[in-house]
Amino acid sequence: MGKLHLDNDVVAKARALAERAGRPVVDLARSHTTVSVERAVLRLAGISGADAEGIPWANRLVDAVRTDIGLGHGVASPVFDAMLTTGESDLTVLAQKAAAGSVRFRVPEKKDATAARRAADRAVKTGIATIDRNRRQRDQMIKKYGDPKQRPWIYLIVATGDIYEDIPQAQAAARAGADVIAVIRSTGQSLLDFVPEGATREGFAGTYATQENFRLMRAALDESSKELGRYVRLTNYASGLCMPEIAALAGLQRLDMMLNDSMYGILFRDINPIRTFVDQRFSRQVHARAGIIINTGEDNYLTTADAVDEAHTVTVSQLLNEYFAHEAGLADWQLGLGHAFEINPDLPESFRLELAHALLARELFPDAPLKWMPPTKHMTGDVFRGNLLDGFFNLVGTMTGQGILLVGMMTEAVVTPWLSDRDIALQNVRYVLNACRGLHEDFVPAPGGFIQQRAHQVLDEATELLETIERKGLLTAIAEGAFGIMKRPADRGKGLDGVAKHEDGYYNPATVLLEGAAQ
Amino acid sequence: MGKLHLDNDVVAKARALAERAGRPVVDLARSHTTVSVERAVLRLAGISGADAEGIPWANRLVDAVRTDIGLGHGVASPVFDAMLTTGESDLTVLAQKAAAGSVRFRVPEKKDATAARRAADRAVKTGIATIDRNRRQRDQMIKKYGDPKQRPWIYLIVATGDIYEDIPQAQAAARAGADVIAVIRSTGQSLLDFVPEGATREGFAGTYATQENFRLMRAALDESSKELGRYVRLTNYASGLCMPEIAALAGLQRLDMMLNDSMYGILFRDINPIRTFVDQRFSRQVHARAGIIINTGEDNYLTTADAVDEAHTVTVSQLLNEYFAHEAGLADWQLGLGHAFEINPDLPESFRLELAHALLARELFPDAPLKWMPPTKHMTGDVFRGNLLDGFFNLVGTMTGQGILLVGMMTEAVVTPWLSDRDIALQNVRYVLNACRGLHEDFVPAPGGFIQQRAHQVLDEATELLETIERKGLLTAIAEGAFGIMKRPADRGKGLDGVAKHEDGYYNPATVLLEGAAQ
Amino acid sequence: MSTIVRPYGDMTGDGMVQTSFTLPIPHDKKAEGAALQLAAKMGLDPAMLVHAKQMGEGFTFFVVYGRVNHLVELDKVQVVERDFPLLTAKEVNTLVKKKLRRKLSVVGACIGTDAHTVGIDAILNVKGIAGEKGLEYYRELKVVNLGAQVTVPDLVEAARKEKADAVLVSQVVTQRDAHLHNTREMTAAFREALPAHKRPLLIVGGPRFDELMADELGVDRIFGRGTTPREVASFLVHKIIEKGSEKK
Amino acid sequence: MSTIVRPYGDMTGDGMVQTSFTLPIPHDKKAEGAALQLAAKMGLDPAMLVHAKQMGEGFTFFVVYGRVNHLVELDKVQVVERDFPLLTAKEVNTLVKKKLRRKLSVVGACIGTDAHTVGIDAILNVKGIAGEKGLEYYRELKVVNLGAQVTVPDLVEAARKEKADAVLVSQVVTQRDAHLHNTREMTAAFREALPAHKRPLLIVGGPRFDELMADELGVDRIFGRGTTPREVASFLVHKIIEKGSEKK
Ligand code: B12
Ligand code: B12
Ligand SMILES: Cc1ncc(COP(=O)(O)O)c(C=O)c1O
Ligand SMILES: Cc1ncc(COP(=O)(O)O)c(C=O)c1O
Repeated sequence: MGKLHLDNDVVAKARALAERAGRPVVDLARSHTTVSVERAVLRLAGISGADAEGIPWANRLVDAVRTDIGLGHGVASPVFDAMLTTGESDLTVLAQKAAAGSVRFRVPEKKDATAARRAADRAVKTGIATIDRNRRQRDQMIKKYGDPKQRPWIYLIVATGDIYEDIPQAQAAARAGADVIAVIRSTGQSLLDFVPEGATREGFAGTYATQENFRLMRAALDESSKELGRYVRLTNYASGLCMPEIAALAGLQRLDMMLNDSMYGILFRDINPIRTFVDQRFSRQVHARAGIIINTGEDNYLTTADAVDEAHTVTVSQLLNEYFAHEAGLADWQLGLGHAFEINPDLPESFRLELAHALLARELFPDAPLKWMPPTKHMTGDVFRGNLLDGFFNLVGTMTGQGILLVGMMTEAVVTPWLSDRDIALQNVRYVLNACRGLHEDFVPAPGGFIQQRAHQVLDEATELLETIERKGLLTAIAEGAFGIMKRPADRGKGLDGVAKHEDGYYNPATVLLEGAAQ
Repeated sequence: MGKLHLDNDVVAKARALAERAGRPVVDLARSHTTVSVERAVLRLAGISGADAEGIPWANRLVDAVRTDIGLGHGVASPVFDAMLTTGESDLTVLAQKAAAGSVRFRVPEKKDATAARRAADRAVKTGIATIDRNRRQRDQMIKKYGDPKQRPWIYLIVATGDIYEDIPQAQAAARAGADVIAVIRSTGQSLLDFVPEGATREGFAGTYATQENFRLMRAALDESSKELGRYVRLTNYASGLCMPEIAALAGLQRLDMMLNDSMYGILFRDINPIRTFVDQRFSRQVHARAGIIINTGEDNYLTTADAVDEAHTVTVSQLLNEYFAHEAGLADWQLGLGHAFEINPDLPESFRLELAHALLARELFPDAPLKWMPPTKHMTGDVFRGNLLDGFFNLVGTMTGQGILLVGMMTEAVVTPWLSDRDIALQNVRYVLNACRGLHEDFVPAPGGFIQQRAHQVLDEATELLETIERKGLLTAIAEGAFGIMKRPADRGKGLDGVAKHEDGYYNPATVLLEGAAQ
Repeated sequence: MSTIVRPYGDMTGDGMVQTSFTLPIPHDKKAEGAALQLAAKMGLDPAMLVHAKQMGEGFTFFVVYGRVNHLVELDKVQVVERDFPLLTAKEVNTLVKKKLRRKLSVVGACIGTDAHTVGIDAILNVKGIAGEKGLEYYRELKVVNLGAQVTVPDLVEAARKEKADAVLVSQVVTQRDAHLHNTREMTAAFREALPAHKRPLLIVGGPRFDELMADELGVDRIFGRGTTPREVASFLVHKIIEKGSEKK
Repeated sequence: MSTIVRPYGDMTGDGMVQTSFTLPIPHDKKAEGAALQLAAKMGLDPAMLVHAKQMGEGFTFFVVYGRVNHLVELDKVQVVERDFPLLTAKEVNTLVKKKLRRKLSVVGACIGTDAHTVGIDAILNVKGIAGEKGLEYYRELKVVNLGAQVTVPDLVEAARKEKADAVLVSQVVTQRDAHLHNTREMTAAFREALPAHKRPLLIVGGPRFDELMADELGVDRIFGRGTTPREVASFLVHKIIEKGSEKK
């Protein structure tokens, strides 16, 4: 029995409700595809590069197919049918030809269909084999270099906008103690309906996620892992309009964790809900296969909504994210469910409230690593105070056994982190984790006391909200502003035109392969 | 039963040992006097002012008596005998005459002795009456304005060296939340064998303790108390060569707390041990009468000795200070026994070690306020880290129920506190006390775990050391470096020539009055 | 109050300040000397180097304390003081109704790739901030809040469609001067799209703007950290109704 | 390595620094302008005022970030580099024995009202610091540590009595430049009391000294933060034995 004395029946009920609330959305995801899902399939099948204007051939090819026959059949069959009929053996060349107008697409039938599918399967299998090889290589490197010695893992952000500044900063951070490096993306990327190409130096408050940037950074961190005798993980963002493709690129370049929330794009990027739910399912299937740990984004709700009033929405979202993740084949150890230290620090007992919330997440998801996010909203330009709050955030992290600790920066309200901010922040983490290592043993929330009561209350509120959501439907609840007080109707938002309902005979070799594996 | 499950028998044994170790020193104190004790008597009897070179008339008069007949009879009888024989009614005028060589002193006998003693009693009673009046006034003001709402009381240092800069800073500090203001003394004062006169503006890293500075600051804080609806306490230092006199001046000017350790002067100012033990007994009798809370200086040991290795010396010293204090008539509520957060922060579990030590003090002295001192030794010029450490110091303070919290400054290793340092520090305290108010309820050291074991170990080591001290004698132990690794033989150190053994018929009207009250 | 003051550590006139920075050199005596040289160039004299810590291979972080001899001349301080009366919601509504005789139209957005809407929402949405309701709450204002990551062409289009009297733009991301680039792009687009007399009042806001840069950026006003809706409403009334909008 | 560098925030050459200070004025817009004026005088351009908080009635604390345009010229950095070889205890002993042929006499103290003995003890007492033993441990050195709050006349007297080759003085309290006053008083007293050729080597140390001030203070060397006993012993050998003491 945990420290909170949660009622097992209430927990089971909440989980069942989340499943019931989520299932219709999974059904939606199973019966729709998106331009990005289809592009991801082509990427797994080996397409690469971009045209002279920087539009990836994956985009050009999917657009060409779509113009000819729509998206509802999936692009795999028509594209590999075209490969067979034209005799072209290179997907990228085919895309170039299609862009030039010299290839037309059809929905192959009968034997042609079988042949096209078989060719597509073969191509996609090569991509999946790379992902599998990367996963094995990661396992070997972990065996060789070892995992971090302590929990939580220390997660640090790099955000210069320039991959060549990012690399030395990431290596310095690893040397200073970071277990996980996240390269933040440029502000605009999530709304781009294509993945930029090549090494980039021009991001704002973040660096573009590109396959080449992934490769460069992973190689640099492999060096660091070797140097430090500790496998340093790399994180990026499978979110925005290209979520599925970025997941695929992450698998292909051996990224280790990906931000991948089922609702973040809807709420914070105004991306169409259906687009998002379809995309996230596919991307999670890829992550499951690649052995990537996902990080969900519940922390974000508390930047726009109040962290006490809306604490239960975090719990609800975690339960939904858990359901969607399991359904897509992810194991518990891959669920870096998000939550955050965002209560107004001027509130009496704010620290104990944080402990209650953090412990609730811990006890609801005992086998998930959990990602613990630092204060941001109540950080100010008073950097001295900021470093102090980060220390208490770190303390909650160690007292409640969080799995992944995103390191807070004293300059949160000022600038994207400076080199020295990271050093000061890591020193803070080290002090707290080291000085308070075993303190959790002495932390016994008073039975029936403030912390237990608060945790029970949040769980009850979460269950109530899940009941409402289950009754209304998740899409309606989102439209009405259930999360982060953002209202997002299902028929609005960006990227809706990139969604298509499956036609009869829709074929997606990647899904087939990945779902086969998931069973 | 407390959180540490201390063994009552061990505690009782430690206390008994402290008493046995301390008693010979009390006997010493009862059979000796010092120049400063005698000057304190004259101050209580009404002497004031200084000569043209700034030498107080109290010093001039005591020196004159000493030249004529030595100190062993006490100065009260010879001085009041001289008053009667010369017909002089003003002590200060008598001192002037004595300085001019126009008065000679003798040891009065028989009827003359009785008359002189009666006159001395009367004069000293006036002083004690002022002290009593001040105590009543403090009680009334506390009734009217109230005590701080929270424990620990927040104790802040002011140290500009200039009483007129100190005053606005102290008032600003009170407004910002300080419950207790301490005016640090100039570096040199403790070795001055006289108390300077008047308002002063020329201290180094502190402001001279003078009767007028006391008066000015107390008046300023009375204003603040009124403004803030909360009685703001004032602290100074009854230590150094003038400990007894400063205690008397504190009583006369309604100071509320005094730093007053039984061994600090010996160890850290190289003042002669006997001089110190005699002086501290008298000064504590005054503090007892004046309702002043004393603060002892065990924290200092940990600035020169290692805070883990020598933790038990803090406990030993607290027990000795407690015994000496009780013997001098102080009640438990007046015992601000000192201890400190001085463990190397890089040590694993350092925070839990701090908790263990702080809780041990708390449980050994349940009715004493306890003064909890911030990190100093391991503070560096890294002010960001410094503020963080101070936050964890504050956390121990609230988790273990300390009575008085001396607020740590991020600039500890850099400068005497700046105005803004105090503000940042107070904000730190407020955050921690407010955010973690009830956390002590959830803090339950694991039975038989790290914290309990450590506390038991320290108590055992303390008991062992007390046994050694009792066997060797306290003076020998001090000579051998038992505390703060400073070696101080009883026949060395400053101020020894100001000590005199009582002659037969030694008379001290103040002691008589104060001991009468103490019984 | 004297018009000349100096920084205050713990004594009037002591001139004491704290500073910290990183230099891209490894830590050694020479690096400490380099840090003191920089401090000297900033005017710290004497400067005390109180902390130095190497980070990674080629960087060192320093903390320096010291006295600066610079004088702060209060009479030469430049600020954008509020040069209009602060009105209540009721006063704003009354003035708009009486003098404009139609609703005052406001269009707001976060432009470029910036998705930080909390600031503009605080100004526009009913919920408001710091106990004050946002402009939506003002009966006589018509508010359209376009939200995050709006492109400049979409913003111009919306302003035209809504016959905006004022366009309110928020910019929070400042890395590589993103906020300045985006603001300039926006003002240029409005200048191009609309003749001066049809152009709405252009207002930008965000926590890291320098309020003195309005002219340079081609906007009518900049609002910084801690702005409240009332200030903005009062400014609108002042500019559009009281003085007649003097557009750029 | 380039001889010119700039502060580094998160990008080579960005010139970013942090600073904080108090001005003796209440918080309002004008105060923020005053803070920015000071930042500008320190060379911050652009400067971002990121925090302002009034303290008491008449003071405001500010935090400012910004870019300084100052260049750090590494080739012009002035430091007291160690200009003597760092010896082991054994080497020191051997040299003293061989060349001086008597014990080298050292007298140490904390002078004035300063009672911070931990620093001088770290240098002199066997216990030492940072894993190095103090000078007492050196067989060929004769060390007398007078402890705290020694008056200058007592120190001169002790140096005479001990025929000190070197006098080591510690000063930790720096408020109102106490350390400088005390050092000057000490060197003056030695100059007065002893002819140049009989004067011991005068060395001061403490965490807040500027090591470049040796001449100005009339001492032979200043040792700062983090000094270790070996450095001091090596310096003594270098000055007294190798070069013959060039006394002042
Ligand atoms: C909340 C938040 C988010 C939320 C935003 C949710 C939302 N819907 O707005 C989320 C989590 C989505 C987010 C994401 C990111 N964020 Co963000 N975020 C913040 C945070 C924590 C608080 C900002 C805030 O809400 N402040 C409260 C409001 C009320 O204050 P305000 O914006 O200053 O507004 C006031 C005034 O400035 C003024 N005002 C503002 N606008 C306007 C407009 C007008 C017309 C007027 C009159 C007045 C006015 O009035 C307002 C009320 O007083 C800050 C850190 C911090 N503590 O400041 C970082 C911060 C702003 N974010 C930052 C970054 C980099 C990002 C990302 C780009 C990171 C990434 N690469 O993924 C992403 C992407 C966002 C994007 N594309 O823009 C940086 C910006 C650094 C910089 N200076 O360039 C910050 C400073 C954090 C940091 N140190 O890295 N963020
Ligand atoms: C320990 C300590 C004390 C102890 C001293 C015990 C003792 N026996 O020394 C006690 C508790 C008694 C004490 C008291 C006071 N202290 Co005190 N104390 C400190 C503290 C915490 C640590 C100093 C220390 O031991 N450092 C460790 C040693 C090893 O380092 P170091 O001195 O720098 O020495 C190294 C080098 O500088 C160099 N070195 C030093 N001297 C010499 C000499 C030679 C010849 C050489 C070659 C090298 C050398 O080598 C050493 C080894 O590397 C500092 C704060 C801090 N964290 O720094 C405050 C501090 C020094 N104290 C301070 C003050 C003001 C006081 C008091 C005056 C306060 C008061 N008014 O009551 C009192 C009175 C003391 C007095 N009369 O001088 C201030 C000084 C402010 C200033 N810059 O002016 C400080 C900075 C705290 C503060 N911020 O207010 N203190
Ligand atoms: C879950 C999640 N996804 C994605 C992002 C990144 O945003 P964007 O997708 O705009 O790069 C975040 C930001 O913190 C996040 O929390
Ligand atoms: C118990 C005690 N007495 C006195 C002092 C002050 O020292 P001094 O007597 O030299 O002023 C201190 C310093 O912190 C102290 O802890």
